[in-house]
Amino acid sequence: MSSMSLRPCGDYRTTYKKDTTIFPTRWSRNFAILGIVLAALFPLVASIYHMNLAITIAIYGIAALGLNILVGFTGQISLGHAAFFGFGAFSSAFLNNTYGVPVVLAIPLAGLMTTAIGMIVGIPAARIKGLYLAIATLASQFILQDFFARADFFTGGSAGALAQSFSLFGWEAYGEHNFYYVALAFMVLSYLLATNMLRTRDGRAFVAVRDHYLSAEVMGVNLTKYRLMSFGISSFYAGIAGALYGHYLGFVSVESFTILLSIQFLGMIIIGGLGSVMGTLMGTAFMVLLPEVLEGVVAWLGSAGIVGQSFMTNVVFMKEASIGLVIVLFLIFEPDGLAHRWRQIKAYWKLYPFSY
Amino acid sequence: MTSSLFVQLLVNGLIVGTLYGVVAMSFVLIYKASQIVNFAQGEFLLIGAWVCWWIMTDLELPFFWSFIFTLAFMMVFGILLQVIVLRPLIGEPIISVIMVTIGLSIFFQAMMKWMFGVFVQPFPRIFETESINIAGLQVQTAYVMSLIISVIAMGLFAYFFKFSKIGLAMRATAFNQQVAQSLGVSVKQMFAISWAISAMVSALAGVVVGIVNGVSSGLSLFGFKVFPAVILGGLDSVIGAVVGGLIIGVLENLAEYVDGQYLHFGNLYVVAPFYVLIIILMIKPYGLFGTKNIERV
Amino acid sequence: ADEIKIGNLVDYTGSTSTVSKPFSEGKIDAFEWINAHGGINGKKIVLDTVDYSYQAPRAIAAYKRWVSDFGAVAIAGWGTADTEALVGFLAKDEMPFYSGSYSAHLTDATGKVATTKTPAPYNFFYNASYSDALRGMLQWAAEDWKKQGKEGKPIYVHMGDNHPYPNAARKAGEEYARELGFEVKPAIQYTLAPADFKAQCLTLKETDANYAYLGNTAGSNISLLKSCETVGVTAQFMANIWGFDESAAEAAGSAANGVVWMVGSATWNDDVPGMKLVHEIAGGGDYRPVHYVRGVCTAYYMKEAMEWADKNGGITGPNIKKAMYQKTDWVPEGLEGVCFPSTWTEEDHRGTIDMYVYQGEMKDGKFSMNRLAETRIDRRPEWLGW
Amino acid sequence: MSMTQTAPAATAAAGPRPAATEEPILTVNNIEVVYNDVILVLHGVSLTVPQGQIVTLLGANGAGKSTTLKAISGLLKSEDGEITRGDVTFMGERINGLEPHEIVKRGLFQVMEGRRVVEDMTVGENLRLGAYTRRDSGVKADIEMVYHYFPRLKERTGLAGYLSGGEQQMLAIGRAMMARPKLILMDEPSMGLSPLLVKEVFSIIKKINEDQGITILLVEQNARQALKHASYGYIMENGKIVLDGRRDELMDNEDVKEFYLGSGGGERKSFKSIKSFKRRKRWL
Amino acid sequence: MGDQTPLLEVKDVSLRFGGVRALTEVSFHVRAGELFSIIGPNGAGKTSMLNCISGRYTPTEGRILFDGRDVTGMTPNHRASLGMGRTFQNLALFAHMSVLDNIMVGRHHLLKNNILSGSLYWLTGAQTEELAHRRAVEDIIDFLEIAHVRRATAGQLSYGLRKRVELARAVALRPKLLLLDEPMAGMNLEEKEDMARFIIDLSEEWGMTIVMIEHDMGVVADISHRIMVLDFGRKLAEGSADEVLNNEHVKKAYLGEDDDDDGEEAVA
Ligand SMILES: Nc1ncnc2c1ncn2[C@@H]1O[C@H](COP(=O)(O)OP(=O)(O)OP(=O)(O)O)[C@@H](O)[C@H]1O
Ligand SMILES: Nc1ncnc2c1ncn2[C@@H]1O[C@H](COP(=O)(O)OP(=O)(O)OP(=O)(O)O)[C@@H](O)[C@H]1O
Ligand SMILES: CC(C)C[C@H](N)C(=O)O
Ligand SMILES: [Mg+2]
Ligand SMILES: [Mg+2]
Repeated sequence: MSSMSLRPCGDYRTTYKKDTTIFPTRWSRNFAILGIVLAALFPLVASIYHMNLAITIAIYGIAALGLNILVGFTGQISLGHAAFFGFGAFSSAFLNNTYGVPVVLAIPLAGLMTTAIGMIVGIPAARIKGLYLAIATLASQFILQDFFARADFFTGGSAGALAQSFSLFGWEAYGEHNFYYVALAFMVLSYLLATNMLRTRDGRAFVAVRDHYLSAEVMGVNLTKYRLMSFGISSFYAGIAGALYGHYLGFVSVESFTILLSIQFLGMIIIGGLGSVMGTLMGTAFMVLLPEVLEGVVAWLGSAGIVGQSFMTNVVFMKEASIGLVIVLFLIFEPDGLAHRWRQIKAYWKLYPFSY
Repeated sequence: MTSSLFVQLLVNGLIVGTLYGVVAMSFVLIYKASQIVNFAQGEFLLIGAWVCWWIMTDLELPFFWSFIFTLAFMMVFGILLQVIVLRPLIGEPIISVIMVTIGLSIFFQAMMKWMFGVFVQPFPRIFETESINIAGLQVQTAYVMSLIISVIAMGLFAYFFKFSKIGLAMRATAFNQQVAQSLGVSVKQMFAISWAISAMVSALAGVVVGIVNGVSSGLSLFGFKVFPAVILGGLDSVIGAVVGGLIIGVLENLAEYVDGQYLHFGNLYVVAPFYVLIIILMIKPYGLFGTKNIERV
Repeated sequence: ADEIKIGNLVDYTGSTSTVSKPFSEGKIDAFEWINAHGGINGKKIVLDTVDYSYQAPRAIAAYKRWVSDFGAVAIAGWGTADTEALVGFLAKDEMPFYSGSYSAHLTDATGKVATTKTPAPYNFFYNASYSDALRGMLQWAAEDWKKQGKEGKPIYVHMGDNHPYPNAARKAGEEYARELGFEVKPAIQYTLAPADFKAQCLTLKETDANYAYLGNTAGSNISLLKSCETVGVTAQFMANIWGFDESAAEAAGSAANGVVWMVGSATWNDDVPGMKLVHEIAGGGDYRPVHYVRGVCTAYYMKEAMEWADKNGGITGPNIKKAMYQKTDWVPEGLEGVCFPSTWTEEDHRGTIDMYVYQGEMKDGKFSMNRLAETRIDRRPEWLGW
Repeated sequence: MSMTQTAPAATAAAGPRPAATEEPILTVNNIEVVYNDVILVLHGVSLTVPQGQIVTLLGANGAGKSTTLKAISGLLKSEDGEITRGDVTFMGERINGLEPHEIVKRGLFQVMEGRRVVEDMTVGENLRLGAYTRRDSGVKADIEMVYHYFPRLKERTGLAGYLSGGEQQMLAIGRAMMARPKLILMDEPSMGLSPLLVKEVFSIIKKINEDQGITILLVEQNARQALKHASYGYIMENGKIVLDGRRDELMDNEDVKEFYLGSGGGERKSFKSIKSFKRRKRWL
Repeated sequence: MGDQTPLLEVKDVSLRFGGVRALTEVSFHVRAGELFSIIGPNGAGKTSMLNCISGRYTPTEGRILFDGRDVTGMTPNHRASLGMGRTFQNLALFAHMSVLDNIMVGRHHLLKNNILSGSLYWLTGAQTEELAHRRAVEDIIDFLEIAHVRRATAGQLSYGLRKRVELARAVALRPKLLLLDEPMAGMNLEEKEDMARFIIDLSEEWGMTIVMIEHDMGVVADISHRIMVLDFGRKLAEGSADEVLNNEHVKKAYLGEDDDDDGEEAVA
């Protein structure tokens, strides 16, 4: 799994405790801390636009993490993640609007409600496996979408629902500069919890189920329980993320939780690296930034007067095409995802200069 | 009156169902050889339709020849796609390859819009009689054509996989590429063949839908519509694909009947198949005809 | 600054591209023409066009960039999903937004109507709202029914997907239909994604509907019309403003025969004074579809609003908003007879409630469209916002 | 090329068996194999297999036997392994770098470690697959031949995946025979077989070698049996060949006796007696 | 071993797969502390029998008692938690996990922490628990001499090593009853000796009851207390090594008539 990789020569572990830390080396640990600190300072330099992207990455990152637990670690492909994401968004808005539950509480509660739904949707997983399960989840995607569109009392029907913005002790996290920290906090927390979960009993059980469920069962792992549980936990993260998304936009509409988003989530974890926690985040960033970067290129072409307004229309199609193209090329050259490449780079620098 | 409506819906279900069947088949073909579910299948339909449309309107060839050329083109297209894009991925995790097909679909979507524009384009008139009457229901002639062709195709494929050497080799490849190689099977060849055939089959579907509704990028959504059919029949069963297609087709229409006449829920015809899908899978986890994978230690 | 930054949201590559393309071309050409002819009191417009492929998150990202990095003063928007998602931000950021989504609830600027979720003080659009347009068409239908000397109650059915866009006008339509003495049968749903709709058509046939409203976008409507032609539906179809146009008619072929739909401005070949300008803007004589013309109108309302704002304290969101309220029966200069006279007020953003009813005709493969009527429903206060 | 592709099967089927000679059919020259660009597994392995003979390759677990075979048959690639040095010559032609199926076409067939039958096919279909590269018509007859060697297989009509371990092993060997190759690489064919069958399998291997003149490179753990039938043997430790020689030379080597034949210093010791005794490491 | 009540009792178990009769009315029992071997021709039903005991298959007829309880209908994971560990004939490791994690999975039913407490690693004592078990696992690793591959990915080990890791994983379960399916297959003499040593230690030092399937008569004869022979799913013989191995039927069905040095072979 992700945490074990080559260690620099001359770094010995003296206790099992040292041997089981999240970060294999002191460096990598400080690295992570530094990363968080930098992230916290980001708003000082970033524009609203960049922060909006950062927020999107953080929110999608949480959801994608959930999906990776389900797909990457337990080996159950899901094409319905967007529906859970949406369910979280609606639930939180619902709790807050109809029962006045403060947003701070509504978000985790929404997470729990989504967990329940996820478990129900996961029931088939007890019998159905592989791509059959994948399509079963696709089915639930459409069923839930339909539910969103008609359950007026809960979602406001096809017209959608409003969501109040996040507030804590009178501090209202409206606008990117504030909400950014909310999203960041939730993200860091989620990743920390997930990492821990994955290096303890149940995390191993998930991977065991993925790698060889028959022997996992003989080793004492209750298959049905864990198959369901991984649906539950993955929907929990999806729900939290969805809730955040809703309260960020202030408006929740069925239109934003289509199969396309489900597929994007899948793309994030595959490109990031299945079964890799950090990869998930990288993959998310990749998928969110790709269109923006290309948009930037187009804009530059336009502003630099390289192409005229009339030709712009062509560029637009090229841009859209290149989104697909980049994904394809990327996977051709890095089929195991960013995490894999990242590990190789690390390995290289760790051995450096002894890289014999 | 309503009883005749019922019959008409039933017939319609079967007719549309065969079309689902055809598309489902093109999924199965690729899956059987490589265990890949091709998310770009919808775009295959689209490309097939556009090409045929282009040959007919720009080169003004008669439909028959346009169709033949389209098939030829799609064959080449399938092979090239496999050689250029998918060959480097042989031996890589299946899921990555599936993701690649998703990337391809985004790519082709945009390309098609760029090359052929964003507007819906009608097919030139092809059959003297646009539609014929089956059991009181007017049915577009194009459907009848697809029905005939697909029935033939189905038979061929069934034979192909059970008895022909290549068919066996494909199944072996799907089971385990290393094993297949050790038996002297050229994995690359197998994939190329399956992609070529699959592209051709989807082109057929694409052309039919094109004739019926006109060609537009929306056509590619057929890809998704067909998943339930594929799974219902069993991912690796050609017969299953067609049966699954028919069932879904009929289901949709029955749902529409119940909904339109009594419930007035609205889009029951969209979701009903998915409910049924889940139920059936709970009873038969590998679909109706899918081979269940060996659980032996 | 003597540059005026405007964000322009378009969908050339997504699911609504068929209508977005002509509409956006209208906007873009108009702004280019304006620049070429003195701009806004001499100031040049910098138009930043972003294709978001009809994916709301990307629209939001674009919006954020316009607000912060780009410094836009107004935005020409597009679809339902993104417009709905942005309403809240617009109000907070005081950013005038001219959407292609004509949902009636966007016209309730102060949120005085119970059904309105959130006031949309900064949302504008040039056109009758989906609801008012439908009301207009129903009015026409009622007269049509009389004219044909049919007795008994005409039957009306709403058709469309269960999505915000097709649903926007459903309630308004059904209630007004009852008021006009229609018998209203349960709505029939068909997906925004084109498919084989014979099943729905058979259901429609079963209802013996006389008038059916098509709420979806063109692509899906074409399929429906074709399917219904095949199964022999006799109902009179009435398509929503984005649901039908010249190219759709071409595609639908004989099925387009007799279809009635709403048009929100004069059309290319109409002999009205303002059409000359439109032709110039289009830079040539070759035909442009109805959405194009409406795009031009939209751009021109923005133009004149900004001109006023410029003279009255500078081009800022609030000033542009104020500018929208200055005129009554407002027709942009040079577009006389092209755009409907429109009036926006602090509370009521129903610019216009009028539009033309056109009917398509297919004579041996040649399509032609004839104006049947100009609707004249009255601006009932209680109709504001839905 | 196509000539030589079709030729072998035909001749092997019909023509007279080529006499066992010292003429090498396969030579592996000082190859080095690396997995995932990092793990160096074979450091300079060389061996020659003479036409028409049985050569055996012995060695501890993880020594690199299977890797060697995969390197020869070209199956390394699909495991992220590659030959970084040296070359493999089959019938005078350099074959490293060739696609596996190309190599099979040239008449070199590997029976992989641990059965590897196509589980979701029947026994018959598996056998037919074995003959995939063949163009001649003898297939039906050969299927019968295989059934004749392994009657058990004929009774099993279900999917190969449900066969018992031993049954699968038989199928794997039968499948190799179906290809009528010039050279078969066998990776631990006797693994998991009952003593009776072990003898059978080895006699069959002998038979294949004698009747059909198929050369065999045999990787085995059952050194006694392997050496009994082989004419020449190699012994491998940690990716190197540490000892090789004629069958009888090896049989008499003290180390071989102790570590592979278990008859070090005369009569064999009981497994009970070895409980918790530590052995001296040897050869490196 | 004293003849107290048997730890495992199999009462005329039959198992059918459609037409195939994998087992027919097989009965036997294994006493606590015993090292019991099952031999027989390929396809005789040995693995099937093991599968019935460990719960992969449920017998078509007959009952299985473990530690005095009827476990016939019990799920495999339940049986594991009662103290049944096993290895597989065709390796069934968790290919993408490190050797360490593979073995840690064996501790599953002994560990208490769960999704919640696991996620809160430091606050809930999950850490201390994990470390304690990690220590136990390291002991097993040392015992089986696989310390050098501790961190390797299981799937990349050579066949023989994988077999060892599997054994380690089963032992980590701290089983009362250990089921081994051909532990020596694919090993050379030297490694068989090691393996034999481990098994004997497990039986004598760690006091585990062991049921072993093995084709190497040398090993079986030397280390097992009692042997049962299966043929075509039926019990052919049962008893001590020399009783069984000199039984005519067994010779015919299984060992094959001896000729020259093969006689020794059969027992080497
Ligand atoms: N795919 C792989 N990736 C990385 N290392 C591998 C791979 N396959 C084998 N190895 C390593 O190569 C070495 C030799 O493996 P190999 O399977 O050739 O040994 P072997 O002699 O066949 O052993 P056995 O008798 O147990 O089959 C082992 O140390 C193993 O860990
Ligand atoms: N799941 C199954 N479905 C169908 N048949 C099976 C199944 N499992 C085992 N069999 C059949 O039952 C018989 C006994 O198989 P089993 O694996 O128990 O034999 P075995 O004694 O272990 O042989 P070996 O020593 O070769 O492993 C075989 O003929 C096998 O084909
Ligand atoms: C053309 C679009 C404005 C139509 C509708 N508003 C939608 O976005 O779905
Ligand atoms: Mg090996
Ligand atoms: Mg067995």
